[in-house]
Amino acid sequence: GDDGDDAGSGDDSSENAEDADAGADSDADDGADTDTDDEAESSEDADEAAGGVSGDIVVFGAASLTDTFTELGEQFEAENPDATVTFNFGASSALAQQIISGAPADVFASASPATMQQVTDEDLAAGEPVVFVSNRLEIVVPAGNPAGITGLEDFTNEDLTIALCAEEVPCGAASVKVFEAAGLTPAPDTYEEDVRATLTKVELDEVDAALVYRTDVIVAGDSVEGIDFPESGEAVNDYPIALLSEAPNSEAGQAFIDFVLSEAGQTVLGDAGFDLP
Amino acid sequence: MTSPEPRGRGTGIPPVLLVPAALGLLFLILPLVGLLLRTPWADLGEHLGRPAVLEALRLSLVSAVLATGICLVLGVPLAWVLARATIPGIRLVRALLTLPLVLPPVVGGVALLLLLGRRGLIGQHLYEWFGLSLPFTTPAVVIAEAFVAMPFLVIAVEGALRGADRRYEDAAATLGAGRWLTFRRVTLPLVAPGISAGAVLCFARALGEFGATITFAGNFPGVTRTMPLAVYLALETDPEAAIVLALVLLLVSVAVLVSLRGRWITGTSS
Amino acid sequence: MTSPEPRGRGTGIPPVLLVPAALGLLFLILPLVGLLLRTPWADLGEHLGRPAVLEALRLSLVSAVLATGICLVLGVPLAWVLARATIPGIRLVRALLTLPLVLPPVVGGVALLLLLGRRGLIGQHLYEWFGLSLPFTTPAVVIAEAFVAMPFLVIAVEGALRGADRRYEDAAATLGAGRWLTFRRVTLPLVAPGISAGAVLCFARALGEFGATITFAGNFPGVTRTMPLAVYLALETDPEAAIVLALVLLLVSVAVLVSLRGRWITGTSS
Amino acid sequence: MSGVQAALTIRRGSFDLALDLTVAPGEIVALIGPNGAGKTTALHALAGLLRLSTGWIRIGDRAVDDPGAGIFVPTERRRVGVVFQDYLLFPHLTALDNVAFGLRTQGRSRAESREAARTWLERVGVARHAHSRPAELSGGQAQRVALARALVTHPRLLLLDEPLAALDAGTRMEVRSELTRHLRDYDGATLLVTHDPLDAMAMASRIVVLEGGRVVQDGPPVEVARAPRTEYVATLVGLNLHRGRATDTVVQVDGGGELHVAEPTTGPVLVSFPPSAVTLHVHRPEGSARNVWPGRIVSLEQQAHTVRVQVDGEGHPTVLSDVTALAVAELDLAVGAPVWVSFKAAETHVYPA
Amino acid sequence: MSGVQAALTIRRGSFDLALDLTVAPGEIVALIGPNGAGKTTALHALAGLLRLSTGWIRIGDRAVDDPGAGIFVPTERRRVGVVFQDYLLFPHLTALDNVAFGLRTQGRSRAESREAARTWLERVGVARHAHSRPAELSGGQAQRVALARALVTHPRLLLLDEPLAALDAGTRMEVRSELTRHLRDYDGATLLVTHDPLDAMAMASRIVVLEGGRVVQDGPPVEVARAPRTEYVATLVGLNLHRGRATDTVVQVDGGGELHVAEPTTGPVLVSFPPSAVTLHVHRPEGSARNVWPGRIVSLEQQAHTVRVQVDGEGHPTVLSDVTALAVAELDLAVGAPVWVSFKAAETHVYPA
Ligand SMILES: Nc1ncnc2c1ncn2[C@@H]1O[C@H](COP(=O)(O)OP(=O)(O)OP(=O)(O)O)[C@@H](O)[C@H]1O
Ligand SMILES: Nc1ncnc2c1ncn2[C@@H]1O[C@H](COP(=O)(O)OP(=O)(O)OP(=O)(O)O)[C@@H](O)[C@H]1O
Ligand code: MOO
Ligand SMILES: [Mg+2]
Ligand SMILES: [Mg+2]
Repeated sequence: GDDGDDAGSGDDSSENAEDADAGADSDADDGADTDTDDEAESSEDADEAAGGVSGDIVVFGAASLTDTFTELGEQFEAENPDATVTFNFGASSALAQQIISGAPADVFASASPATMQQVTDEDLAAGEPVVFVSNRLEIVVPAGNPAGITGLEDFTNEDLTIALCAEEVPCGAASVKVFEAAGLTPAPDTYEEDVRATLTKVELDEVDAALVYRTDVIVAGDSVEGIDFPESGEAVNDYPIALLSEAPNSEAGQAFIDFVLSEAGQTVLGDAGFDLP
Repeated sequence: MTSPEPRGRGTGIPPVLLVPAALGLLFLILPLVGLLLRTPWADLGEHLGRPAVLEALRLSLVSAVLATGICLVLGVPLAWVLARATIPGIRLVRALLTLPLVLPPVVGGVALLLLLGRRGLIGQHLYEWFGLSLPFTTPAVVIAEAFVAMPFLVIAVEGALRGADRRYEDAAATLGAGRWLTFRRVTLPLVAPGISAGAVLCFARALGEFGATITFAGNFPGVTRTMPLAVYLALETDPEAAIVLALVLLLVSVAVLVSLRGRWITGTSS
Repeated sequence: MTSPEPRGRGTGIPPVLLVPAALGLLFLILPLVGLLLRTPWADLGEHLGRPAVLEALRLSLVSAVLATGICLVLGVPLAWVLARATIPGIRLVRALLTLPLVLPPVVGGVALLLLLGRRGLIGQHLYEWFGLSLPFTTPAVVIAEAFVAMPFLVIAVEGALRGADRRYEDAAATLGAGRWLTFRRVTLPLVAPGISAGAVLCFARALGEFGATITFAGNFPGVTRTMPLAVYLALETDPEAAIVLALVLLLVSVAVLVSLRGRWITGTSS
Repeated sequence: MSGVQAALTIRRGSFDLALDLTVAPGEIVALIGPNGAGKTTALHALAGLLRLSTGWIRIGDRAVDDPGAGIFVPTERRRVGVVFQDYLLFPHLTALDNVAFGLRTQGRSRAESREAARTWLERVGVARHAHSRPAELSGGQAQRVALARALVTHPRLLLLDEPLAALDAGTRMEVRSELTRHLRDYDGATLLVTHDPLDAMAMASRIVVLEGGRVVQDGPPVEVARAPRTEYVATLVGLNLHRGRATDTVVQVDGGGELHVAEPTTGPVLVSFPPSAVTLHVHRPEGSARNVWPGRIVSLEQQAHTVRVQVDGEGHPTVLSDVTALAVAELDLAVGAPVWVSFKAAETHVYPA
Repeated sequence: MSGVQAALTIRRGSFDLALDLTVAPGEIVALIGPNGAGKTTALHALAGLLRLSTGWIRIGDRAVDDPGAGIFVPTERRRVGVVFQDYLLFPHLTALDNVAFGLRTQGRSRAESREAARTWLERVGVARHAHSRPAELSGGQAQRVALARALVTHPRLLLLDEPLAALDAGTRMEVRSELTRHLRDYDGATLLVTHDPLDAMAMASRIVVLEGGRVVQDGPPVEVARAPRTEYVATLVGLNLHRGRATDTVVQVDGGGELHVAEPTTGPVLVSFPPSAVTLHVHRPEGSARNVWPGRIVSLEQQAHTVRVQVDGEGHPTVLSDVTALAVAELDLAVGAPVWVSFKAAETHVYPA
């Protein structure tokens, strides 16, 4: 996971972020009419510019993006009345597997650079993936913090019931890094399959503490409490997005990516608790 | 032939067995009760009315029914062969059939992609020759469900066929009925309770199928997003909504099963 | 009574049925072949030798066997009651039993947590009074598997019981056998093929169980990480390794089933 | 008094059974009657496999079924033994274990039970098949195993539904004797359902005839054989039977015609006479026989040593006559041929209807 | 020539059957024999439900089973009709639909099939139960439905395994006549397995006796009834039978003792005589009867109109004697009592063994 993380973001993300900003500005101000100005560079048909992009856009998105991307999709469709965005939400790994098997997708937004790597390794991404958000870990405890958790040190307490994400999934990989950075050896009772399962355990008060993403703590609402900790900055998980090389509607797909990177898009993501690149 | 109808012996259930039976029932029912207690009932109506939910429900029912249909058409003959064939190695074949049960459904979905995907063993030819791409379509949902659910049908029906008295088939043959006719008119009705049990298993499993479906068919609203997928997604954002959706799924399936089984069992029970 | 042994009619399989039977077989087997072709065989030995894999395998087998045992003990009596009881509403109960089949396993796991978790309906008392906490323990794995797998057993056995000739039970009663003895010595042997089919379904389903297990029991190596959990997690990072692990699971289950079914069926088939 | 007393009333769809029955300890009662008369139904009720609609059953001083009083003792505690009409041998057990089953339920050891079972299999002549499954037995072998299975537990009430029906003639005689002998030593009550008059005559001390769910005759075998009260019983015991109204020695037969009898009576009567007493002639016979009339042959049936000829009397009663094969040839008897029948008034038996 | 010709050889475990059989078209052959003789086995082989080990079967000019030639025609194409020993009525169909089944397989319409089925149910007397399921029929009713089901399709070879066994005496006679009449019009071959000598005698034109898988006698009923060749057949037809060696009119009986016969012969012979010809006496009888010896009563068995007494001759042959109930009372006959038996040489029938 480490190599992927580092390799993924870097230059690409900043480069593209500028790109996106440009697009986002015009979007926000002038609405649909002008939003395709930039697209026109990559697309030959100037006459299409008038009504914005059109057709079906198929976006494969990590399940953790369900809420935010659904909202982004609605906004995008409002700005491009001729376009329809269809999402296929699932575990990033399953989505990667589907894309490799020839799924007719335009855009892939993964929850980890490693899964994106599986796609790029097969030369299925058009251009370099762009990191559009990142997510950081937070300690999560049941409402009222019955076990009195204060920081990462409590995770070494054998008497507490602790849940962590499995190392194989992104939030688990991040957890490992966090504990390395803190020089602690955690004593978990379970390695959960994904963030969602981890959170469920906390929501139901089955565990005393867990590490999840900040976005998830926000989604969970009042049933849990989040506790920030200093080492969280050591393991930021990047979400890359990419246009696919076999995209049936690559022009519109690119438009959607641009929209995600636009200010409007970034606002929605930021409100959900994501760190913006 | 005479079977005493108003049975003197009541149901013949040994009282000792009532205790484990009751425990078994509680074991299966109580978790659902736990679920019911946590349900935000007020939201039920609202969720039920949402077009997306109705769409998922319709898709779930349609695809589970189709999958069950496919399983019946392919699975009953297969069960028959397994129950009757005396060729060596049949035992291995029988064990192979249980594999899709053991296979984690997600892996099953991957296997289906490897077979029928656009780059799959068979899928690539379907795509090249007919431009046909199965994954991410409603037929893919049906295929995924059928793949996962068929072994249930096959094994249940095979058990029933083994228990059936083959001499009735002999009797049918002496009346001039070929194998096919005998199969349709004698064997099938005789094992109807077993087939009905198998079909119920199959239907229920298809209705609840998640892993293979999301992997092989994807999760597109209106096309491949069945109720279990909707429940999964809701779980990501709003666990209470997920529980409500799961309950909707349960209610509908109880309704379907009560009505179906009622009909199947009448007239075939001895 | 006389049943012709060296049957003149062969297996009695109508040739028309061989086509769908073959299709059904292919449908179930081909995806596995797809999987096999993608398997990095060279790694198989290595994976098989890894202690973590062996541990998960052992845990899977032990918990699936225990779950099947629980299902047999509770499920066979329950099937009996369902097949025999004539109380009104039994049809509804029968439909309720299929719910754990329909319930997405993850939701089933949540339901189990709501019931048996530390704050659950029953779990809170277990915790307060006995300091007992089920989740994240091996018993929780067994419970999750049993919850998901029991309906298969119950429905299959119920089908077999319905198909059985009850007059043999009458005959046993006239010989002084009470209900319990009749159950053990007459009914059970008569429906043995059905029970064996049900147990196979149940065992296989328990062996492959993923969603409810990870949700209710969690995932800790050596305690609750069964093979399907290991497979799923491997899928996240290394799909090829996942396929190898899945194959290991399949091979073991085929081996178990071939040997078990062989034994069960000998002596009970008619 | 122990034994069995019962007043059975059972409704099954359009059929209903009303049967008062008493079987003393040690007594063997044969229940006979046409198909569908309710014999198996009665037997199932006594065994507790079928509940009474109304009425009661007492087995040995103890009420075992009495819907009015809310009493119902289940089959397994009635201590009855049953041989079922279609055997119902447990298909998963060998013949030996089928027979041992009832002993095992009494808690006897496996070895002891098998020993006793083997003895019984020997008695009924199928010891050779002790280790066969029911599917490997012939019909008669299966029935003998069923017989042994019911007898081995020494039940207080033994219920036999056609126990000898599938046995071949030789075995039948043997098993019949063996059964009679065993039942003679046996202090329980026995109810035997059979279609075979010989079985009923040979084994039972009393015969109860059931028709359409009602008792039509009840008496010792000799009495039933001599004075059948219905056509069914007459056929069973091989007699001609006619119902009519007597005035001295002449009986006006209900179906038409008249019969001359020896004993003078008046009122409604039954007249019976054996087919062997009826002679057939090609021409009108001269002689002392007072019953003489012409008729036409309706049917001829070969029997072991005679041919049974049915003659339609055309205004006179229809009669059966047993003649030798020689007579058939000499008189050139054939269906449709005209013949004269004659029999002596002294051969008839008259009794009140 | 059509009809059926067969040379059957079948092994089943320790049992083996070897039977050469020919049934001409229109002929009715009765196959009789003790339980386990192989009757059902033979019948299943002819029906194609069991393959031959060796041998061959021809039905109407066509080989249907010949392992040597690799020929095997499956049951459904043999055009046979079978009445099974335990009926095997389809439990899920009504009586009417059970009977209509065979016609439906021939592609006839449902209405037409039901019509024909109803006619047949009427013939066998169970039209009233047309809409009952097998479970709701009495044993006899079920068997009559099975009979109708086999007959309705007019098969070329009709195989009947104990078709009348569960029928009551009245119906039995009726169904027997009806069956005989139907079979007379029927140009196919009929093989009838039965234990009832009356059925065999009345319906068959030839009787084949099977014992232990081998034919022991084969001939017309009258011949079999007059000259039984084995004890089984003798019991069946109700005759005393002894095997011995003749020198003129004296036969040294194999089991000991001698018999006086009327016809002079030499060599191994069989001697038969009817029980009714044997008289019992308390004291040594005077008179013309040449066969006279003392013995002891072994058993007494009530029959419809007589009592059958078995007398152990103590050095002389054991014989059966039929006496009237009156005689039993007058002579005070009981098991163990000493008696004298006597019968005339003229009553015996002697024929080569
Ligand atoms: N499936 C079988 N396996 C082994 N032996 C068998 C099987 N079926 C029958 N037999 C044996 O074959 C012999 C002949 O049986 P069959 O049923 O032909 O007798 P049957 O003449 O019809 O007797 P019954 O009059 O009692 O019906 C018997 O000894 C029986 O035990
Ligand atoms: N389960 C049932 N439901 C309805 N009617 C039934 C049922 N069982 C039997 N009957 C009817 O009850 C009547 C009596 O049947 P039963 O079996 O007692 O006759 P049976 O005297 O034993 O005749 P058989 O000599 O033919 O065996 C028959 O008319 C039969 O059709
Ligand atoms: O795509 Mo995920 O659900 O964060 O692994
Ligand atoms: Mg009966
Ligand atoms: Mg037989």
